[in-house]
Amino acid sequence: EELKLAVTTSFANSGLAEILLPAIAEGTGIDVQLLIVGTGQALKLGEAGDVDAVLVHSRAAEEEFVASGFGTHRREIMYNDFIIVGPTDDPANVGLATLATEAFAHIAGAQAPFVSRGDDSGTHKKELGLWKAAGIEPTGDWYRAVGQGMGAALNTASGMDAYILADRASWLNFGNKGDLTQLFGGDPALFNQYAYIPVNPALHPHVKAVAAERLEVWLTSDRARALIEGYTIEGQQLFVFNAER
Amino acid sequence: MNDILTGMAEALRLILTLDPTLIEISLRSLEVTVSATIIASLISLPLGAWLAINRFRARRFVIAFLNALMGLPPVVVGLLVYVLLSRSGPLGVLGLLFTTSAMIIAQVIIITPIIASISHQAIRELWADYHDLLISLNTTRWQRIKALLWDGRRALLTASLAGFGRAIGEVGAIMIVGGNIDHATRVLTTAIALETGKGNFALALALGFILIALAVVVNLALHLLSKTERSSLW
Amino acid sequence: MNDILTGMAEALRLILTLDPTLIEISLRSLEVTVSATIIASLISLPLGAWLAINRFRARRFVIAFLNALMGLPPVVVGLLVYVLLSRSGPLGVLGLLFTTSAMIIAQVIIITPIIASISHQAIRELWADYHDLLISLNTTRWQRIKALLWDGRRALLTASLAGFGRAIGEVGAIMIVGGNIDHATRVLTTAIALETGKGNFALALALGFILIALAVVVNLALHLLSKTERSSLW
Amino acid sequence: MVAPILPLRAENIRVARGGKTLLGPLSLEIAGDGVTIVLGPNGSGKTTLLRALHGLERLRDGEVHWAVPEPETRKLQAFVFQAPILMRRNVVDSIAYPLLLDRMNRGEARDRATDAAEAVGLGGRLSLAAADLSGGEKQKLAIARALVRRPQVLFLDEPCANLDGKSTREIEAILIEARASGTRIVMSTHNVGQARRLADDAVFLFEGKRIDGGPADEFFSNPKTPEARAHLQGDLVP
Amino acid sequence: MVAPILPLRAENIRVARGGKTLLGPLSLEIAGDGVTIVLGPNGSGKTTLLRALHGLERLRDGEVHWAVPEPETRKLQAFVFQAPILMRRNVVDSIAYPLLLDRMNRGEARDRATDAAEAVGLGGRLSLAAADLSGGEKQKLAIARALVRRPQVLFLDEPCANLDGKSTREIEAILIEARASGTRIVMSTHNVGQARRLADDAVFLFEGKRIDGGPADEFFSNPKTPEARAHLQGDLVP
Ligand SMILES: Nc1ncnc2c1ncn2[C@@H]1O[C@H](COP(=O)(O)OP(=O)(O)OP(=O)(O)O)[C@@H](O)[C@H]1O
Ligand SMILES: Nc1ncnc2c1ncn2[C@@H]1O[C@H](COP(=O)(O)OP(=O)(O)OP(=O)(O)O)[C@@H](O)[C@H]1O
Ligand SMILES: [Mg+2]
Ligand SMILES: [Mg+2]
Repeated sequence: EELKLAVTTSFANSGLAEILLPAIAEGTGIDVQLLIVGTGQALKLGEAGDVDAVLVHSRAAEEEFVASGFGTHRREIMYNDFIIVGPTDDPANVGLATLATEAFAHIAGAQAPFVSRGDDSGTHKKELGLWKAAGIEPTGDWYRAVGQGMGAALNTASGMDAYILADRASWLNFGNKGDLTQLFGGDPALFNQYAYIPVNPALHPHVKAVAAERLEVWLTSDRARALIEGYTIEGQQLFVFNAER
Repeated sequence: MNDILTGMAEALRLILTLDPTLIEISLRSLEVTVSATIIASLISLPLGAWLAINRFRARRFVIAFLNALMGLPPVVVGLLVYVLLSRSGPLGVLGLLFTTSAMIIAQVIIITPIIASISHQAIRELWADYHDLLISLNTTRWQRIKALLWDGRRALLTASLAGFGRAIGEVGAIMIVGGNIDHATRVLTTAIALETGKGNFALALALGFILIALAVVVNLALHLLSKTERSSLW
Repeated sequence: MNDILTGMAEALRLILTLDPTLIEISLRSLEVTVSATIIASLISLPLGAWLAINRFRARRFVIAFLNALMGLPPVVVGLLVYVLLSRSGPLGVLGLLFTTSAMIIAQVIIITPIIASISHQAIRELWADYHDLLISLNTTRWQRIKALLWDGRRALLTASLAGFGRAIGEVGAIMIVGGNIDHATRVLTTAIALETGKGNFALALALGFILIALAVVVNLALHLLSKTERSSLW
Repeated sequence: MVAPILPLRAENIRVARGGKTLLGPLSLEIAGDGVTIVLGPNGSGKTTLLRALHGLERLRDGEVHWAVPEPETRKLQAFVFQAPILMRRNVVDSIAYPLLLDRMNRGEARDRATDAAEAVGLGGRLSLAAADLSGGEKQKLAIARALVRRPQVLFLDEPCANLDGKSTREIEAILIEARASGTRIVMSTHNVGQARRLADDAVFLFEGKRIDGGPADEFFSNPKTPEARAHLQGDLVP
Repeated sequence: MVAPILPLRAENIRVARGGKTLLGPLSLEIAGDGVTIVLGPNGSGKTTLLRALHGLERLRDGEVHWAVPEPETRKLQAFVFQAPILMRRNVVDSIAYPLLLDRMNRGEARDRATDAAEAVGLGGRLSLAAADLSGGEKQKLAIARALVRRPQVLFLDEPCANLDGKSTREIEAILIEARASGTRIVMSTHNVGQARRLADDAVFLFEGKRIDGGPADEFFSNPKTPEARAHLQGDLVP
């Protein structure tokens, strides 16, 4: 049985899917087909009934999606975290900050080049939230809103030696690091919650609600927990399983 | 720079080891693009001929519009096809979204104007030669189109190959309507885009080189078969 | 379906209110693509003519290769240019990455094979007509190329316009080398891709319709200026 | 049998391009049997007249009427162009093409085309590409292609310009035979000897106007205008 | 003055296509002053011979030698093709084109082209597109274009096929004048009268072979082969 699941670029870039999909097929017989798109586009696909479920990380948008009746419910599965990546010589001294907002303030203060996703994705919204929390209105030549997916934005940052907010998984899997390095991470403000939302079968009778439910059961199972928490790159654990039973 | 060399080495390795994933997505690329090229040619070669032999008021506008359609951004085509094929769209019941059929439809839309425009140009010149004769022989419109398509077949092959080239390298539209689903709708170009996003430039370039090699082989094969360059024009 | 209608309305609104962002990115699109088309034409029209008049061993292969290059996936071109222009690349010192210059370079690479291939086709036919005369008149190679380019200028305009069309709708390459930076390298196509990713399909379609309208206007203007369709062929 | 499309009546026709009148105004009737020869110096409008009668020129003024309505007449005429228009096909396929248009089956069309090719002396060139023929052979091909449909009215524009003496006489024989079997011929030529041999009546054009002509015996023995007289003598000077 | 490129010696040349010999093997020398006329039936190889001498045909065997090395000779020859090759330009620009190739300035080239056009009777057509000319006018254009560079050797392939009597005589006068001022002429024609009027010597081709020819008075009064005799009589039959 096939099931279409829309996910965001940052999830796809993490490489976790390659571990989970075969296990899902084995455990449930469901062949999950991933559609890797922007957060907005993922929700739009769900809204139109073109996918059976979505797995995204943008809480406000998700809640609105469910409230509008497009999804049946929102089920938190796991989280990873964001980190701040930048040039090795760290001209803005981001490495010395203790809070994410502080790190952002350093960057703004130094007017060091900063690449923003600029695409209304979960990552972008998180970044905007951090600026707001830091009390900074990011404008000027140093602030570059690129409007691209996670990997493409990282490529851009690497090309211009700029700072960027990235999810840890995408960063670790990223092959074009150039002169960039991880400078800041660990602040709980940077946690990145992924949630699973089945598309509402009342709206779209053709969606595979039963399979979507079985997938949800599997995703919240111990088997999933083991795989998710066991997934490491370069010795770092990437995701923390936090589905409630 | 290094990425380019590594990419070439990797391309060689993938080909020499007959990498099964590579073969799968290459075959799918060919399947989609060859289908799209054939369908688009069936539409646009007669259309190009029809435009060449008919004089009508809006002619100049139609041709400019056709030329402009060559510039249809793939993403827009992808969106349009998506909107039509989406479950909530008019053709949603067909369930074609995220299948190779949807990708073929998108590519047909993209390359039809290209093939029509180039073939129109070629047939216009042939029609200038044949005009008086075919009028004098009292041919029907359809007979004229047939004669022009047949006698101009070599130039038309170039037109179709231009369409093939455009389609095989296309990614924006098929990404949206195909979804780049592993083992279902992933083709060379969407795989390249995926690897690029991961920053795996060497692998992305390797796939790119393989794609070019594939296109060279197809072009060379068709030129040899059709003897275009041994033309009796020469 | 709804998205298409909303998109059309939105396109109208943006145009009628002379939306400043729209104007900015449209002008940048034109600037980049017109530059790229001019540069690519300067390279590829003589190249097309040169290929048409010269017989050499590898000719058939070169032509097949040129045709195949029409299928260069934009993403691959983007990667190659990125690798060359990046700080650690051989041309890094120029600091061109993420500028409109880099976008122009990428588009030139993409459309040069297209213009060369189409113009080669057109010039081949003209050369078949002129061959004996120009040989008999003892023309130099360069004089032949000049005569063919001049007397074939109408067909060559179509070739350049095909290149223009391809470039104006291009997104994969310029996204990588330009970076889609707001107020710096964002153009119509990259804006479309961005809005698509955001799920703003109506706005994306609106920008797409505007892009097509722009391409139609450019095509129509050039055809009128060059009188192509009032051709004395007719 | 098909209905006869003659008489053909051209009434006050005029052809102009960019403000310059190339032909006319003139009126003309083509009726009965026979051969009408159009004469006149280079650029006098012979080609333009033949094309106008055949319906290939846009008339600025006047009209061309056939005895039956337009669509019927088209396939009962044929035209041999001054510069042969060759399709990119071999000799036999080129000649068979008009027959295929009439839905004749391919085998029969080729047989008929082969006969027509042999009649004009192209029997040894059947599968050669038309473009590879010699100048004279191209003209022969065009003549065979025009005859193969057995038209009621046959227009020929300098059909023998590139033919050798013997071939010219052979083509003349074919034309005389066609006339005998009822084909009405309208032909331009610069070969005054040929004109005398073939003409039943003549049209003499000068700067786009018909200034002389009439029944052949009268016209050739006693042209009324000095222009026609000079033209007829042009070829005879030793 | 430029070095004379004559004599031209063709040694055992043969032209073949797809296994079939179109011309030769034959040897030929073109030297001194005068006009060589090439005669022969349609398809006998006249065009092929002229093109081979001018260097336009790939020789299967043999060689063509000029008195001076190749690159020098090229621009001292000119060729008038049987089917005029027209550039997509107007009359005066078409004729001026060879002069522009020699880096003559545009104004002077146009003046010379205008004179050349007037000499062949195209004075009234200067700014007409070459494609719009009548059949005969196109041939005149080609002749003017060939003469304008004042070549040492001029090849003409049926240059008068579509010309009226008067124009034919005018072109002949121009050719006689060119010969008088030192241009060596090699020309094919089906017009036996014209051949007699112009020839200093003759080459008679039959099925690709030179089977007859020689000094004009001898050849025309007393051809040695029955084929040549028949050919020369072809035009004279009343
Ligand atoms: N656009 C134009 N403007 C002016 N004159 C034109 C134009 N087009 C054609 N002509 C002239 O009109 C005449 C056309 O004559 P046409 O071709 O009928 O001559 P013809 O009698 O067949 O001559 P020929 O014996 O040389 O074939 C030519 O003199 C040509 O130069
Ligand atoms: N590929 C080929 N195979 C066989 N025969 C060929 C081929 N190409 C040309 N020919 C023949 O070779 C001959 C070429 O003769 P050429 O053109 O020199 O004749 P010509 O004497 O100039 O005739 P014309 O008086 O008709 O102009 C023609 O009979 C032509 O049919
Ligand atoms: Mg004429
Ligand atoms: Mg010849």
